[in-house]
Amino acid sequence: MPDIRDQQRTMALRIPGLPHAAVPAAVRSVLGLAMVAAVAVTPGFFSSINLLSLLTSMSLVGCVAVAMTFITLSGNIVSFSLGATLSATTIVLMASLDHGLWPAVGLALLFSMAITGVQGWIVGYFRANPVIVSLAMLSLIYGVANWATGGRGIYPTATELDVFKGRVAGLPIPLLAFAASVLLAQGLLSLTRMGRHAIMIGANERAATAAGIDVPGTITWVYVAAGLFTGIAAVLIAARHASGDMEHGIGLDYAAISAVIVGGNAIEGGRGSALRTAGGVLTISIVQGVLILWGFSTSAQALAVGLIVLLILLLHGRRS
Amino acid sequence: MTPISAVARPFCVLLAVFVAFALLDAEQGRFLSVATAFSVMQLFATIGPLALALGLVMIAGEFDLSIGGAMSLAGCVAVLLGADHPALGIAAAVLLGALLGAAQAIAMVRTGISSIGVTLAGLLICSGLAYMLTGNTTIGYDRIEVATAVNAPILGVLSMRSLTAVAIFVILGAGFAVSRLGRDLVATGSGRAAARTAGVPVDLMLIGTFAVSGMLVALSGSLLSYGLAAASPIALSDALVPATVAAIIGGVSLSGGKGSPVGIAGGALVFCLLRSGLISLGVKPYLHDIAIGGLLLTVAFLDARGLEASLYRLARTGERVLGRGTR
Amino acid sequence: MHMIDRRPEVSRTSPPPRLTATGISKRFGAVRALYEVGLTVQPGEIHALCGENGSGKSTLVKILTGTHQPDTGTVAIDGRPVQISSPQSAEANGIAIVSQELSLCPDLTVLDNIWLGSARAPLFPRKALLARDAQRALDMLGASHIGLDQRVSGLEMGQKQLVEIARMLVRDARLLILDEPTATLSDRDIHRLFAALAALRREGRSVIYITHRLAEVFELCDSVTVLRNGRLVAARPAREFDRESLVESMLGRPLADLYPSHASSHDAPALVIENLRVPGIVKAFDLEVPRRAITCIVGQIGSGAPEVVQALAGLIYNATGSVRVDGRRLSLGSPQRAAEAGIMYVSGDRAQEGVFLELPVRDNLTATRLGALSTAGLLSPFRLRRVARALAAHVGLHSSRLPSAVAQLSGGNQQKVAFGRCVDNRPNGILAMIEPTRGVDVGARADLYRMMREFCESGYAIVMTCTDLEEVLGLADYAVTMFRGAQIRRIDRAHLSIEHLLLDITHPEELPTDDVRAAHARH
Amino acid sequence: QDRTAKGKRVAMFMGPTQDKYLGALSKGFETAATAMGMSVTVFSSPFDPALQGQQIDDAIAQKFDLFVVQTISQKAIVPPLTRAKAAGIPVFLVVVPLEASTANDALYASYIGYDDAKLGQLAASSLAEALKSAGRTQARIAVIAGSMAEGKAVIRERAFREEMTRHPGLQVVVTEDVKWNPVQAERSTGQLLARFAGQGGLDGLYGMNDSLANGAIQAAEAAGVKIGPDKGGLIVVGGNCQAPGIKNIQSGKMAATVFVLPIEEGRRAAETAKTYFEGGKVERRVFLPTEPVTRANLGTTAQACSY
Ligand SMILES: Nc1ncnc2c1ncn2[C@@H]1O[C@H](COP(=O)(O)OP(=O)(O)OP(=O)(O)O)[C@@H](O)[C@H]1O
Ligand SMILES: Nc1ncnc2c1ncn2[C@@H]1O[C@H](COP(=O)(O)OP(=O)(O)OP(=O)(O)O)[C@@H](O)[C@H]1O
Ligand SMILES: [Mg+2]
Ligand SMILES: [Mg+2]
Repeated sequence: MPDIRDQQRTMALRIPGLPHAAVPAAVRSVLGLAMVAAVAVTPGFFSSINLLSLLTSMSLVGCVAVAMTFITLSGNIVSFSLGATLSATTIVLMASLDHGLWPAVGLALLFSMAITGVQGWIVGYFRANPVIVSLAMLSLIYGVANWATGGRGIYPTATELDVFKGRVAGLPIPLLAFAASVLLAQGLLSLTRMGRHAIMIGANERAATAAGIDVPGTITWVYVAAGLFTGIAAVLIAARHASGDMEHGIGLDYAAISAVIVGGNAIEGGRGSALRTAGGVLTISIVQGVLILWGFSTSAQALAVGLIVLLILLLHGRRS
Repeated sequence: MTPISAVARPFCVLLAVFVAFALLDAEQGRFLSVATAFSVMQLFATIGPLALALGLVMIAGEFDLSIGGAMSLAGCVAVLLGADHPALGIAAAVLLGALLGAAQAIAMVRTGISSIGVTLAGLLICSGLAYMLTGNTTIGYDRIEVATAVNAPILGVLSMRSLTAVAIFVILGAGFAVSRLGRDLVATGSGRAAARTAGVPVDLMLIGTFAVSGMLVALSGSLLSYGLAAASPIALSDALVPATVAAIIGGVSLSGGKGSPVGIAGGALVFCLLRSGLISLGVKPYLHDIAIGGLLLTVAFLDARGLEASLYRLARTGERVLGRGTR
Repeated sequence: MHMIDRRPEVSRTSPPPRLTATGISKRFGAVRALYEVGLTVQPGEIHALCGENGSGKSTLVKILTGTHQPDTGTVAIDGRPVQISSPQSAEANGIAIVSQELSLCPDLTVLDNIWLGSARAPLFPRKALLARDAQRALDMLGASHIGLDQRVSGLEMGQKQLVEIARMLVRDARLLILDEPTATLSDRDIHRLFAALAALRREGRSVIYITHRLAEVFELCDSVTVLRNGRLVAARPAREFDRESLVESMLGRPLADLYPSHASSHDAPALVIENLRVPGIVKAFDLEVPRRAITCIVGQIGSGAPEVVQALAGLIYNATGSVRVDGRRLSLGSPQRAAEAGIMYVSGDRAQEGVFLELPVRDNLTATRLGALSTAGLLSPFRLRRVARALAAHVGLHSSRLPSAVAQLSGGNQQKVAFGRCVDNRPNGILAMIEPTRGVDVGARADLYRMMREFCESGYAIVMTCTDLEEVLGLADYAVTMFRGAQIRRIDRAHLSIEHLLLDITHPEELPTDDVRAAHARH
Repeated sequence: QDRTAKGKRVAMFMGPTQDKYLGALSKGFETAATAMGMSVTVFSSPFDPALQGQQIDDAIAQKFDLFVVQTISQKAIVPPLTRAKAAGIPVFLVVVPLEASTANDALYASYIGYDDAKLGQLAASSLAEALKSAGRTQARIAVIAGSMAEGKAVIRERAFREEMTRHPGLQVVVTEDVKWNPVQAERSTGQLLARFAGQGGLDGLYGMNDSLANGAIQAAEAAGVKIGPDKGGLIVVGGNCQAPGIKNIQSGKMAATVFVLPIEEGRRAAETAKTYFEGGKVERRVFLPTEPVTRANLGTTAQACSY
């Protein structure tokens, strides 16, 4: 995307009588209150069944959204191949379970990081357009996966992966994995040199180059990190469905991008955090949960998420 | 305004793909046939307008994720409203497409937010609407004679659908080349703030481009639905990747300011020839994906900003290694 | 410097003023960019608009050209009140601008750019007609060498500026606005521009001319309006000002000493450059840069001077040659390696490659030293905070500014941030700078100059490019002149003079006798 | 006409063959038909009706002798099949038939495959039986369905509901369309469980294939809902007897699935093609035998089912 910096229009929504800078905060509080109210008047929202299933399904998307956050923050907008990477990783995981649980998990994570890492290397060293590279990888992953698996999913009878389905201290493991991922990601972004460099690259790549920051290396690393979190999601999903299948990741890319945006991360990069993404994931899940409890169909959920994404975008506007 | 070489590239690729297939075919007549040409043009009828829609938006320096959703929504509207008068259905769908495009663009220019975000919202909203409109079922279009008519061969290789696509390219291509608007569009994508200062009505250009793009998508979607005698909230055809591939092979750049309808037509033809060619040769399906991915990756490499520098470094490293080797 | 005939005195009573702007106010959020400002420009005059950075000059002219809308105030053209709601309506009212930020589209040809956005170009234009007018405009600027079908992305900076000015000419405007047009022009082009402006003045057109080069005000302009902090402080004929009084009214105080004193002793070379080449631009460049001194590389657009500095900073991938930093060989082509060797790059183009506008001052200051501040890749926020505070103090930024985004600082303060992140990285670093004071006002400049000198004293070597010869004269311990990619010579402080520099960087023996040479000969 | 299958060129049009069912089917057909001397070209498309139409048009031009089609969209396939008919190429359908109508019936020679109405009905009766043997006379039942836009899922769902009307007290309260995606099945089931928790919870659940049923089971376990016949437990039946289903039946998490064998479907299609080429009579609908798979008959079916 071009850098269409446009000094005059920074803030999106204007509310007469409210100072410019207070608008997002005001609207956000109103939204927050509305959500609290909606949750409060929704019967059954706080039932343990609802909370547990909401938190579990949220966690799976959430890990991919955390992965996407790295890509977005570093100025590489989106990757459309994280879902496909996830699917391919479930296959690798399942195919390597014979070697034992942890070696297989390790291999799967390495595989996932390698796939996204290659993407990052191409984007970083050659400065190729990240969106196009991700679309190319999407096709390549599907093609190669279908070739390698003879076009079939993998359904081993092994049950080792069941350890990832249980609970610890009453909390579902996916939720714990998601929470750990968010914290780890946030730590990587704000407490490591690489993370901070990534944000600087997202804010202004030329300035980062001029400052002597290793732009190609950092971008490669960013994608590797994205691969790690995608891989974690892949392990969780493969465990739940006891299969490796190219279908597992379908639709996750869009869900992840939606969460990144709803969390208030700047889609152009340079501003945002993993915590924000977690907020976005939570917001979307709550809205979906409320809709379902009120008996709306799944198709209404897509519409609702679309409207929220639009609202949040209007709220934040471009770089301020 | 666009250098000849940029326009020539897709057509060179086209020639290369053509020759490659002709050789692969080895005179078995699977590829070199009128039927393949017809098939290429049929695919072009769907992909061409989509690629043009996306390409124009990309020339303006934006991107549109919503084309798949808008396409299926338009198809549903056309089929639902066009039972009695097919033209009416198309008109309604095209109008809707224009409105959707314009609405998204207005959201962008009024607030300065990026098109990826807005059109992601647009995609979700369009598909949500399509589900609601159809009650989540595929709706049939009873007028089989219309379906037959839009796809019936004309002069062997064309059909009403592909003729429409060709006409769209001719009209927009000519308009782009001779009118001021083409230049204004390139300027809008090439340097937004500069164009604004120079007096180009940038916001209007964006709204207009998205509206036209929405119309093209809707037209493609409704004709496709008529031709298939069905409309479905699940897109009837994969739209985003083919359109992106076609536009990019056609010399459009994701960073805006580059490309032309003629180039996009070439890119769309490359894509259609590739897909139809592979089908006609009966190649395993995974090879389609690999071919498309490989092509896209190649273009990504060729257009990469740092390619020259990387090659230079590579050469230097090579020199050093070789130099050491001989010493 | 240039010989331009003055506008003949005419009676001011007859025609109404070309432009009368009154009571113009404009806020940007909390910033009051303009407060009740007025501006009157007569037909057939060149009117200078002066003021420090951020005083509101650009904002005022952007209001006149419809890019911004004023909060209050009225504008009249030729005595007729007008509403300027967009660049298009500005054109309809006969106003055209060359804005401070170039407004050319790199992917279009020169011809297309000249006519871009013009309401006079029909929807279906006839190329021949447009080309005729465009060529005429270029000829008038003495820029016939620029081909109409060339793509603007391939032009040099100065040529781009000329195209921009040509665009203004074809619009047949009665009020032309030039916002710092000479910042990137070569001397010869400036001369042509002045001639063209003088011709326009003779035709009765009016010009608003914004510049930080005060000499130009006295050379070219008939009257001067001075802004300070968004307020009007003076509007008088140019001859009623002299240099000191103009600077004083811009700053609101007399300017004591712009340039600090020079270094007394210089050390051994910190940087030895031999046979540096940049394909297509720089031919065989040799230089020794001493420590504790400021070395200026002087050359016009196209001389290759900025490329030398960029190559030193590792920003040009295909630069070749031998560069030694304190005796250690530096392999070119990687900004990281350059940074590791102690070469820190400061660009005058702050928004593009200087600072991270959206990030806080604190993060900007520590941007280049995260490697040094991290242990095994891990950072401590407290440590970062401490270091940032120390650096801010070092370059004279108030620590209350640390959390705010750099975009909210004035240009001068932004440049201090850019400095801050480079210094102290290692005790004896090398600052490689390109036009470090570009777009920085006189007041802030003095600060920057003093700071540069202090760095030198503490052991730094500074190598910088500079197109402002006055600045070279005031600042440099050594100057190296360049012309069309070739090094002309190295001059030390004792032998520096504007005439020498000018002669070198325009290299008259290679030029045919033209008026530039004539102009120089008269000095 | 030579009345032999030898040397005949058959084009097979399938959805994505990476789908386990479709992959097994096309493999079964290819193997059997090749053994009978036919040459088979498989065209696969990622659930893209437009592309499938295009593939059929291309194949018409290449003058194949027979088409075997898994229709991706029963409505959008009509124009291409009409063109195939005009070109005189016979069409066999697999996986799902067209809706019965005189116009549609004219478009194909034979449907070889399972009767989805029967599959839905068997699932319903198995679920009803499991519920009854668990002592539940009143039960709320959810259906986690494949793509409900048209096709198999619609037929199965209709038959499932119809069968349930024969069991008073058992009520199908909701159908969720998860488009055959197990991950989506998990998410939707979680949401359904929450939605019905306030009304006493769900008692039975039909996942249209075992992957979907397995996704649903994961959701229930994650939400702390018991699985199985015990009081308050969710009783699950699946379909298509896939590997996860067999595993779940073994561990008692699923009451039943329904026997289908895609390889067999492919083989039968090839046999029917042979019969057709040799001039024999071909039934309009060749329904393959099926039966419920429960713990009781797992021994005889498990082997065949783990495709
Ligand atoms: N779009 C904007 N948003 C917010 N503040 C702005 C904007 N444009 C200008 N300003 C602020 O308005 C004030 C006047 O700026 P302006 O650009 O008019 O100054 P200037 O006199 O042209 O300075 P320079 O000499 O650096 O070009 C400054 O404080 C500047 O930061
Ligand atoms: N582009 C801008 N956008 C928004 N606010 C701006 C912009 N430029 C300046 N400001 C604001 O304008 C005010 C003046 O800024 P500036 O940095 O020019 O201050 P200053 O008077 O030069 O301060 P100092 O004394 O530190 O040099 C500050 O409140 C600053 O935040
Ligand atoms: Mg200015
Ligand atoms: Mg200041």
